[in-house]
Amino acid sequence: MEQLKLNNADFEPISDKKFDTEKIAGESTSYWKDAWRRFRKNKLALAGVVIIILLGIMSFAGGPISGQNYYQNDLMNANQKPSAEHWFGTDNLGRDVFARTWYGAKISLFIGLMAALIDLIIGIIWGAVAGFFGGKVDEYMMRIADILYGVPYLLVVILLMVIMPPGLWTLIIAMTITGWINMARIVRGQVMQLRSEEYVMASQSLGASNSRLLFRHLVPNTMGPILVTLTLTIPSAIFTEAFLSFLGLGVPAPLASWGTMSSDALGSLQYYPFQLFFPAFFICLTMLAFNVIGDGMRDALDPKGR
Amino acid sequence: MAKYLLKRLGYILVSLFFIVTITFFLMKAAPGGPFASERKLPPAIEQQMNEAYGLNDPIIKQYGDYLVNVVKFDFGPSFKYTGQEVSDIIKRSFPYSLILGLEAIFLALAVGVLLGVVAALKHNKFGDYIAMVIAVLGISVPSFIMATILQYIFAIKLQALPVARFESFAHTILPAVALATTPLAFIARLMRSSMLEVLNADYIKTAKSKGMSERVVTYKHALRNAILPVVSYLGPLVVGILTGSFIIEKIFGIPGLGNEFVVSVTNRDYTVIMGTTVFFSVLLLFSILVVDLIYGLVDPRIKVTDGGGKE
Amino acid sequence: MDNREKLLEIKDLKKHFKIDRSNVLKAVDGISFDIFKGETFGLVGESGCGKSTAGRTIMRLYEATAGEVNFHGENVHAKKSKKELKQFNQRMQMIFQDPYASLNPRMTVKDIIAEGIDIHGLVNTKKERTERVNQLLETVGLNTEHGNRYPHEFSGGQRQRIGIARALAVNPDFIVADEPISALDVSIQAQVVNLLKRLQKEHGLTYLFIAHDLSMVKHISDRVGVMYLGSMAEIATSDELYAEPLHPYTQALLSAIPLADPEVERSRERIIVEGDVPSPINPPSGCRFRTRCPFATDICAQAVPEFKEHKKGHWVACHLYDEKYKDNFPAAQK
Amino acid sequence: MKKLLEVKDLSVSFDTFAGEVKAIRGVTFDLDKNETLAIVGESGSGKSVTAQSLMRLIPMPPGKFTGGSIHFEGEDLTQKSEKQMESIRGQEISMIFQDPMTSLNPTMTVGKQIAEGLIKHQNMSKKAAHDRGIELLKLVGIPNPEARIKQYPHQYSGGMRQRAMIAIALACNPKILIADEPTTALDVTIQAQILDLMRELQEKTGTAIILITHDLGVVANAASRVAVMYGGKIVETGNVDEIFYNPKHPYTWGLLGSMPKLDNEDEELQAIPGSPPDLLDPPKGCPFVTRCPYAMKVCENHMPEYTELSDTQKTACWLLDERAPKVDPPESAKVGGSKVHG
Repeated sequence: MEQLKLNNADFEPISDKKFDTEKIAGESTSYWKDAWRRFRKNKLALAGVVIIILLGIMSFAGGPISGQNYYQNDLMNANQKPSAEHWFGTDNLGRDVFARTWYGAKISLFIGLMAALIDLIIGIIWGAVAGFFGGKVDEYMMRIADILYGVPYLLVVILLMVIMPPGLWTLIIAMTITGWINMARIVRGQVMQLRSEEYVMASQSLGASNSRLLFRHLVPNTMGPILVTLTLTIPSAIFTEAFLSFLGLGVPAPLASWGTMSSDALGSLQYYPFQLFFPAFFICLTMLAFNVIGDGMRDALDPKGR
Repeated sequence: MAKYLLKRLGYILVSLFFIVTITFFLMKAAPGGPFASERKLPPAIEQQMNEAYGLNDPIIKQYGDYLVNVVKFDFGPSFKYTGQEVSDIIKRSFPYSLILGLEAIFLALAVGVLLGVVAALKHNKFGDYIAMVIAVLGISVPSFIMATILQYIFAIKLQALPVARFESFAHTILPAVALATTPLAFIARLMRSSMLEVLNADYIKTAKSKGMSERVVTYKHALRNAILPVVSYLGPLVVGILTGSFIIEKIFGIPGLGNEFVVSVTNRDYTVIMGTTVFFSVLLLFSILVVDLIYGLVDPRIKVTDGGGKE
Repeated sequence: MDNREKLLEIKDLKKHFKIDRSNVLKAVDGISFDIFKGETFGLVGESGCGKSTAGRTIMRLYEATAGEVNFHGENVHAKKSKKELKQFNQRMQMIFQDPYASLNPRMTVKDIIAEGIDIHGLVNTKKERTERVNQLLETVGLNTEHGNRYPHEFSGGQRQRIGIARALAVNPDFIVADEPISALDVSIQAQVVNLLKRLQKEHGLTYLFIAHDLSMVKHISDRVGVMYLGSMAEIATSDELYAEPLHPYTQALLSAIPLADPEVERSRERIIVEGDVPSPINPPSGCRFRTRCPFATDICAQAVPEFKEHKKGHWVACHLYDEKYKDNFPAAQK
Repeated sequence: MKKLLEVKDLSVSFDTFAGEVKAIRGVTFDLDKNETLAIVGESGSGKSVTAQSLMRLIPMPPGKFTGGSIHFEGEDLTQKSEKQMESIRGQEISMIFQDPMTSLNPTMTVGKQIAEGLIKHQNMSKKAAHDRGIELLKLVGIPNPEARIKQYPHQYSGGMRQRAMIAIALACNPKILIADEPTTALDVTIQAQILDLMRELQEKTGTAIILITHDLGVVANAASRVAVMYGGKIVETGNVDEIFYNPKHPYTWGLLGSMPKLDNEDEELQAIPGSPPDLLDPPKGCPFVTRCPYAMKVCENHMPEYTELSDTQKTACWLLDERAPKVDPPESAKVGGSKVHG
């Protein structure tokens, strides 16, 4: 123990103003800033974002770069291996797989985003109304959702694809006709929970109108889980599209998506595995990217989670 | 208990009624009659066929007849395969799907739970990362791609397992694995997060403070509580396996119900589509009921009784 | 005392929640009391006794199942236009229990405090708004610099003060403080209680102070009401309630508080009530406290005790003090 | 005579994303048979960490011992293997927690949860453990124990759950019972029942109790000795009368002053201004310096040594140094004591 050398001056009182006990160190951060800081630390999720951006760019730039188009048949050059001319080879009709892959990216991403977006809009409206008003309104709205939820999603989509004329929008409609239910349930749960939070009650007791409660308090605080659900809905929509295409119920030719390309390549898997490789690889990569982004967002937006 | 079951059965009947009705009218609204496809039939014969299948009756009568028949598990004859009853097709093909499905469910549960537990126990260590990489990959690789990869590697390249068909246990391995991939990955993640949560629970501290060993704490106290979310995922799991079987059976050429459904869809064989849809729905609604009953057994807090009163 | 102006008159207030088809939770089941202008009325009881529900129903955060809440002589629960309701909201405010849940995590402290000002259009310019917020921050002992921060950066005590500033922003007459200190540490509790007392003096506020901590309620309240299972057991001035509790439940409650004085604790005779509070879904017949009451007899199961004025300003709902049932309690005559 | 438990200079830290949180920094105290030591402090003062360290229940990592020792019957618990600790936990030292709602396993019957320890530590048969379980439930005042033992925790009320927790903790007749805020989550009337029960059981079994609490009322009711914690350190310790009637540390004064008194209500409460220190970066000197009305220059950089005021009372404060100005405890810190009940 060191010997302390203290003199009387050390025993003078500290002036009152010395310690600001209400002081808060550090710079002020909003929720979103904070979440972004946490998200940035997640390298995997960042990589996911970069992948999606690159895929997005390539879906437009891919065709022009290669100088090939996606629909030109060239039976003389069918089933070629990747080469300087055809970077990813050609398919059984001699079409350039590279160009088709990026064209397929456009279709697949479009379907994924569109389906997720429509789910989001219907889901938010349905869920928010049911959760906010509660009581009878909620009971009936959710009863409807429950009945629809009881029917297997893919079964419904397939049945609808059977009776509707094939096409891009048919696919999107079929996928969203019951797809929004999941989002609606999540939004409803969130809204119901937040509705009884004390800060919402505080605002209510200040005389806030319903629209103020919704837009100042409920919506900003549900954005987190909604965004996470959204990022996880996109890959599942892409998956559904691929699944349907694989069954022959996808977008009709000459449109091409990763799903139809995989389906086409399946027959010649034994001889030309690369034809399956490219679309399959990009389906997996996209799903992977969206999944890691979703996970990263969940961790970033809900710090208690981990 | 009896009252609860009755109530649940009532709900199932209502849901089924909706499903039957909706599928019936959807199919009626489908473009083109069942015989309007490729093979052009002379109008007289088509007329005769329509008569034979009762397609000339008013729609309401057709609907009524259909409802009555469904109750008798009679979905009428197939349009495409003359002389075959839809119920026979179901009876013939369902056993294949059942075996495959059970295998996949078992695989997904066993491996998924194991991976999740390992990941949670080795939290933020090597084992956790490995398990989670497997899980993320499992979720990112769609089942049909997984199926073709498996086929390519194990059947075509290594020739270790049969490529397709359904004749022995060896035939079921690849399709079952492909079918189980996605739910397996999902269960692993679910199990991991629920296990991590439970390991932080107060009662785990209580168990430790009693001097219970790590093993007892993990398996007797934590596992049973952590597995509850997985049990409630069993319903969606069954759905996933059922619908997943459409594509897997097609790829592996298994003459199961899923394959029949897909074939009927491509053939626009409306009675088969309707019949299989209704059958799938029955299967599904009952498995969800079973899952709920299991949940009541595993979690003592959920009492499967009528009314909320306890004691 | 009775010539004091009644600010609030609560008459036979009920709030029932439907649990499912056959079960109703009677959270508040017919309570009546008055709150005088400028006083602090303490409402105590154990968890599940309905005191918070009562506070919220008085604020009309919940619609009452039955009964009246007359504020300045007007029934808050009578059908009202939006505009009229808004006026009530400006005069009646609330402070909440959980300092972590009562502030919107996505809003800055400034916007939180200014919410009432914005809703009621109390200022005209941005500058005025800022000035008003800064003034409120200062009133509750925070710095103006704190206005730009987010709630998660503050400690529990600081958050509670922000909640108080928010309530004060609209210049209310009456504040319902719903367990404002129970989530705080002892030393911080004192900060908040002192602040509330100071504000009462400066702004002439009236409080309904809801708490389960009897010693704190005694400290801050002029009069205290004791609730048990949705009904009012006893009301008296706080001095009288502590000096001479009438209801056996109040007696037990008082005797159960451990006092921060070892000698007193060593020599104290406690009345320990047996068992737990019954479920409010299926409360006991007659007097609700009878299942745990040391004096209970048959009559307590049969008749619901009337809430009567036993002495001037001292109300109690117990058969022990009812002339009618005098003969039913031969042993309890003290 | 050796003490039952001697804790010396115990320090525990946690590695977090923000840095190393020094939860307790050099805590020293001891415990004798049959006594009840109360550790009081606000949230974040380190009292719960201290309690859990004694049982080695702190998950390591992220937690770690950074110094000191815990001698139980002469053996240092910080040096024991996990396996050795297992035979001490539940058998020699056991613990009850704040929230009886969450501290019982929801999917296991109460009977099984009691029996587990008995089977492990006392090699009882299942049948014997079951019978002992019924006895224990009866002991802690649960009516109809034969039926209750087969039930799950959710079928118990809050008060009964805490009784069941006590039954579990006392099953193997431990020498020390650590009670971490055992009544905080309970209603006042139930709290009184539980405190009474603990006292009664202590008389019967002679178990030493470490009572962790923030409620000075509970301390006055149940403790024989008190340690006051602040900012990860024990700032004052003494027997219960010394702490209440002759406190020497300004923090103890503050705590006593912020309690409302039942006899004189018009007096303003003496709040302690500000908030507790951030343990990521605790003050170099006395942890209380930022909130202490008597803070001196020396307090800022030097932690005061303990001054022994009696055989039992020790206080760490520079005010007790002879060079410091004489300060009398404020009026608000005076506890009524004998003058209340004549």
